[in-house]
Amino acid sequence: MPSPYGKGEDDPTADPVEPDTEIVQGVAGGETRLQVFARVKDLDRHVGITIKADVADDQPVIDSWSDVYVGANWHERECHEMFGIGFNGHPDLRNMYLPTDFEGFPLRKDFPLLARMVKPWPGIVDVEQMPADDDEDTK
Amino acid sequence: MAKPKVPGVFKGMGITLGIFARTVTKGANTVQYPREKETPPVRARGVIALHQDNCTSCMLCVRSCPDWCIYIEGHKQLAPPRRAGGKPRQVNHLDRFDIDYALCMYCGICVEVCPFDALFWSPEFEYSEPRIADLLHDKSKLSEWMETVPEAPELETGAQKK
Amino acid sequence: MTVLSDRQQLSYIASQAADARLNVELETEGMTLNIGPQHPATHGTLRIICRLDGEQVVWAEPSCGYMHRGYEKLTEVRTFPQVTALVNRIDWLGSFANEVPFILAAEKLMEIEAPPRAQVIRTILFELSRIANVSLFLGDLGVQMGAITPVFLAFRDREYVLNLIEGATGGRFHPNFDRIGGLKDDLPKGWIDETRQTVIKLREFCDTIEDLLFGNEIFQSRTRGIGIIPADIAKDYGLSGANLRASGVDYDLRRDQEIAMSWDKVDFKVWTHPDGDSFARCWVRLQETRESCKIVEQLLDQIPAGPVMTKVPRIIKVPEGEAYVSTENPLGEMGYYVVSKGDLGPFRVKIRSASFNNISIVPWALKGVYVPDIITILASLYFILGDIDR
Amino acid sequence: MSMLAVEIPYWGQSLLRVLGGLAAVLLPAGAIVYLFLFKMMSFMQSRLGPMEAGPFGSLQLVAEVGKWMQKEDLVPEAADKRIFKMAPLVVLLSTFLLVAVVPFGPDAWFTNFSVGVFYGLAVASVSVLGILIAGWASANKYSLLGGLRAAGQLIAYELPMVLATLGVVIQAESMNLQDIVVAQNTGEIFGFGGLGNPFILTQIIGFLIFMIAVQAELSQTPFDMPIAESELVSGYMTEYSGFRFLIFFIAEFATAGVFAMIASVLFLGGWGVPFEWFSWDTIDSVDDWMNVAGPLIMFTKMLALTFIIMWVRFSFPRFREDQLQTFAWKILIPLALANTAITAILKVAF
Repeated sequence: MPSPYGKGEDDPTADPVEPDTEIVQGVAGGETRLQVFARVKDLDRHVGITIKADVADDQPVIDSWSDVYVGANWHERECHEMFGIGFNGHPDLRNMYLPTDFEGFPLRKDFPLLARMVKPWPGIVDVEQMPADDDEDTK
Repeated sequence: MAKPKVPGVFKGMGITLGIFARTVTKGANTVQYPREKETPPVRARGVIALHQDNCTSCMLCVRSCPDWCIYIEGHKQLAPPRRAGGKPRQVNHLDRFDIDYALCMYCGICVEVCPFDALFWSPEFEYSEPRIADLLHDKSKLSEWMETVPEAPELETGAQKK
Repeated sequence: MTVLSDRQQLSYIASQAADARLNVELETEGMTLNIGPQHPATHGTLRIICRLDGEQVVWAEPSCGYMHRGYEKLTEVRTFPQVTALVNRIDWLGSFANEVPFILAAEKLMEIEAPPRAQVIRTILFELSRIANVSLFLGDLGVQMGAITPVFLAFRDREYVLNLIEGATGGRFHPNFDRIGGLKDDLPKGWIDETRQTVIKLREFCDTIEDLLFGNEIFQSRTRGIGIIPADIAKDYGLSGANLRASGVDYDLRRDQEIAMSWDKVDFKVWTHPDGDSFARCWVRLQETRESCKIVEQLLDQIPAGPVMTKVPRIIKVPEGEAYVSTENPLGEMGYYVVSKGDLGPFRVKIRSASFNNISIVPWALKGVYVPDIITILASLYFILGDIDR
Repeated sequence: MSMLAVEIPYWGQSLLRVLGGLAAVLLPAGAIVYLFLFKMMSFMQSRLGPMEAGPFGSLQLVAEVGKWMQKEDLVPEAADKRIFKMAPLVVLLSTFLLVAVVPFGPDAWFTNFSVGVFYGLAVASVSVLGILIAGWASANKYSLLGGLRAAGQLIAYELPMVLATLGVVIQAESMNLQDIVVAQNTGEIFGFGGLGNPFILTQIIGFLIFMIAVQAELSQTPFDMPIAESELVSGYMTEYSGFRFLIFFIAEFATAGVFAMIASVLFLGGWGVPFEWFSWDTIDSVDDWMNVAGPLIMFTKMLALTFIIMWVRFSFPRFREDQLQTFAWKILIPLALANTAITAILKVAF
């Protein structure tokens, strides 16, 4: 992500820094790449807990909650289409938002955000050096 | 309530008649726009005005704009020294400062992040254009907006100056 | 509050079962009707595909995604101030209320708290945006049922609240006024007593709407006993806000959780209704608008003097960690699960929006219902499309 | 029609009748649209309504007609073209046929049927056909729903209207509208003739039922299921645009005007003022200037009744169509029958 602050931090002549798509394991505490968490709340005792489950890297599948909590049905559909995590036992895992023939899982970090690729970042421009100072002309 | 229970149906009709009478006597709440104009509050975020001399083209606003709609180009040049006989100062001269109001979402991050107070909000809102390309206001247009920038309103009692 | 006797509920369900059986014998071939993305009754672009038999809905399924802007992906390439500007466009009617949970989550991660004056002003603006949101709903309810006049009254009185929000924050719909550690600015002079007059106007508006619409026998016959959602089914689907309280569940996030806002300094009543039908939902929202007026009035007297912003570095790097904060938004419970990697912007933001669950009950609620009742139930569930599709 | 003291050839009379008919339908429609739809509705919603076209927006209707004229009137590709084009004309036709029977003065009438009321009510139900055709021919699911709802509703509310007029006919002992007007203006209540005997006093139930039925016939708000904007976009009129929509629009408000005229004839004494005031006793002794004053009196009574219709329209939500049907069949029709029975019994008794 181009750093929005600090003039000196990025040198316009250098090629734009590659967004680091290297997966850092478990920022929020899990071991594998993907981690599913669900929040359950008891309305009478006002207690809510978040349950986390690591999903295997090679085969991201997990059991579905939709028969216990019907409200989870839509959440699981959205999670499936955004991250590609399978939910076995789910009645119909159709796409929630994306068109049916959309391939790729948008919310994964390695999925490019096209809006930012198309237009050059206006912040990359920098006030060029003094014309007389040094020879290499940056403009 | 003490008065007899008027069936809701007629009470509803009574209310519409009441509003009818109030509008006929006291006039409507609507503003006939082209003739009467409602003045927006002092802090309204209508358009961004640029104070050119303050701007040192430090690119902070460009980088912190979420919509990438500010374009700045400038170059360094020598300016006369402040004190006589001093070394000529290196100054960033502003060549181009455009804000594309077709993209801008009026979030105000640029005005807030500018360290040299070069950008100001003005509640002006009547600058629509038939052609969308004209919404790209250049440096001179932005400086024109400077006159419409109001004084900062004093704050509520109990506010502490930052 | 009339309690719909079980006999009425049973008779309603029995009549629907009878009609359903009748259709089976006649095997009249159904018609698929698209209450399409472009429809006056959906607050935005919601499409409901329903199979009709005559005027009765046999099967209904909302298909969302027409307004999916991909917020969670956008937040990953933005810094924290930029996300606040982005995030108040989710529920665009009560937009200040969207920023607050996100900022509270970020403050929780940074273990800082806004000064008391900022907390009180935040709660006042929160309640004002709730009034703006729900007052539009009360007017719009009339239009869904065919009465044209309430919507103009609603927009007229809502203008006063929007002028207040614009006076303080600068933006009518997108205030972008909340910062990590406090508020961007303090209130302008004379704002407090202008709010007092507006609140009085809003109370009058509530009484007018109650007489004009809620008292109307036709309105009651259109909404009582329609779209009954029992309490346990509402909890199962994860409904929240007025939809839940209308089914009799006494659960309000403003009272039931400690949060860095000043709802605990105010006494307000949480309204519930036992019936759980469309009328109950609309009625609970009407009472909640009045409660919000009361809250704003009480808070206006308790604004402490002092700064509006705590000591916060100019460039904010939120330390690593995760936090989930949810507040009682006008539409229901809205929560943000913010995961930060110590960078300028959040690593991942999960937005739990209220209308997403409120609409997931539509397939269940619309079974065996007449076509005009689809609009009644949708109107009473009161969702905003930006909330569903994010 | 020899009142102008010059013998008008027959073709001249029919031309005058045609122009009179146009004026009698379109002028009230224009007045109603401007006065009630533009101005009264906005005042009831605390706004001023159209103010730009002409002084106080008076020429707004001209602007709207101009707009609709130059808009392209589309015919959907899958539509049943011929009857799609014909539908609005059928609806407007029923209005013109209805106005033919309304008396405007002692001699100022288009036709003077002895069975005027019977003819009027028969013709009033022609518009149901037009609406049904429009709903079916538009090949659009929403229009079909709107058309079917309209068919159910308009037929259901024909009956109370007919039965309500039955009470009036019994009391006036004639189906000729002219006689009904005379009966109302010459009769007296318990000997005092200064107010005439407008049937609204004795037939108050009939009047209420008639007004409710008229509200339903025009598919106005408590009964505007066929044009439910929030559900069916605009019911059977969804696919119409341009000039055809203009005909529908005119038809809607012209029918409102004409029904209000019929209601004022039946219940408010039509074009006449109580004959007692000018010591007339029969229809022939009425002076000639009444032919000019009659239409004006009729116009004001029509505006008064339309004010009530529109007032109800702007402050009520909408019935669901099954509630609407039960209201018609289970409440209005029995009430109308009872009213007719009581009128008949009282008629025989006195």
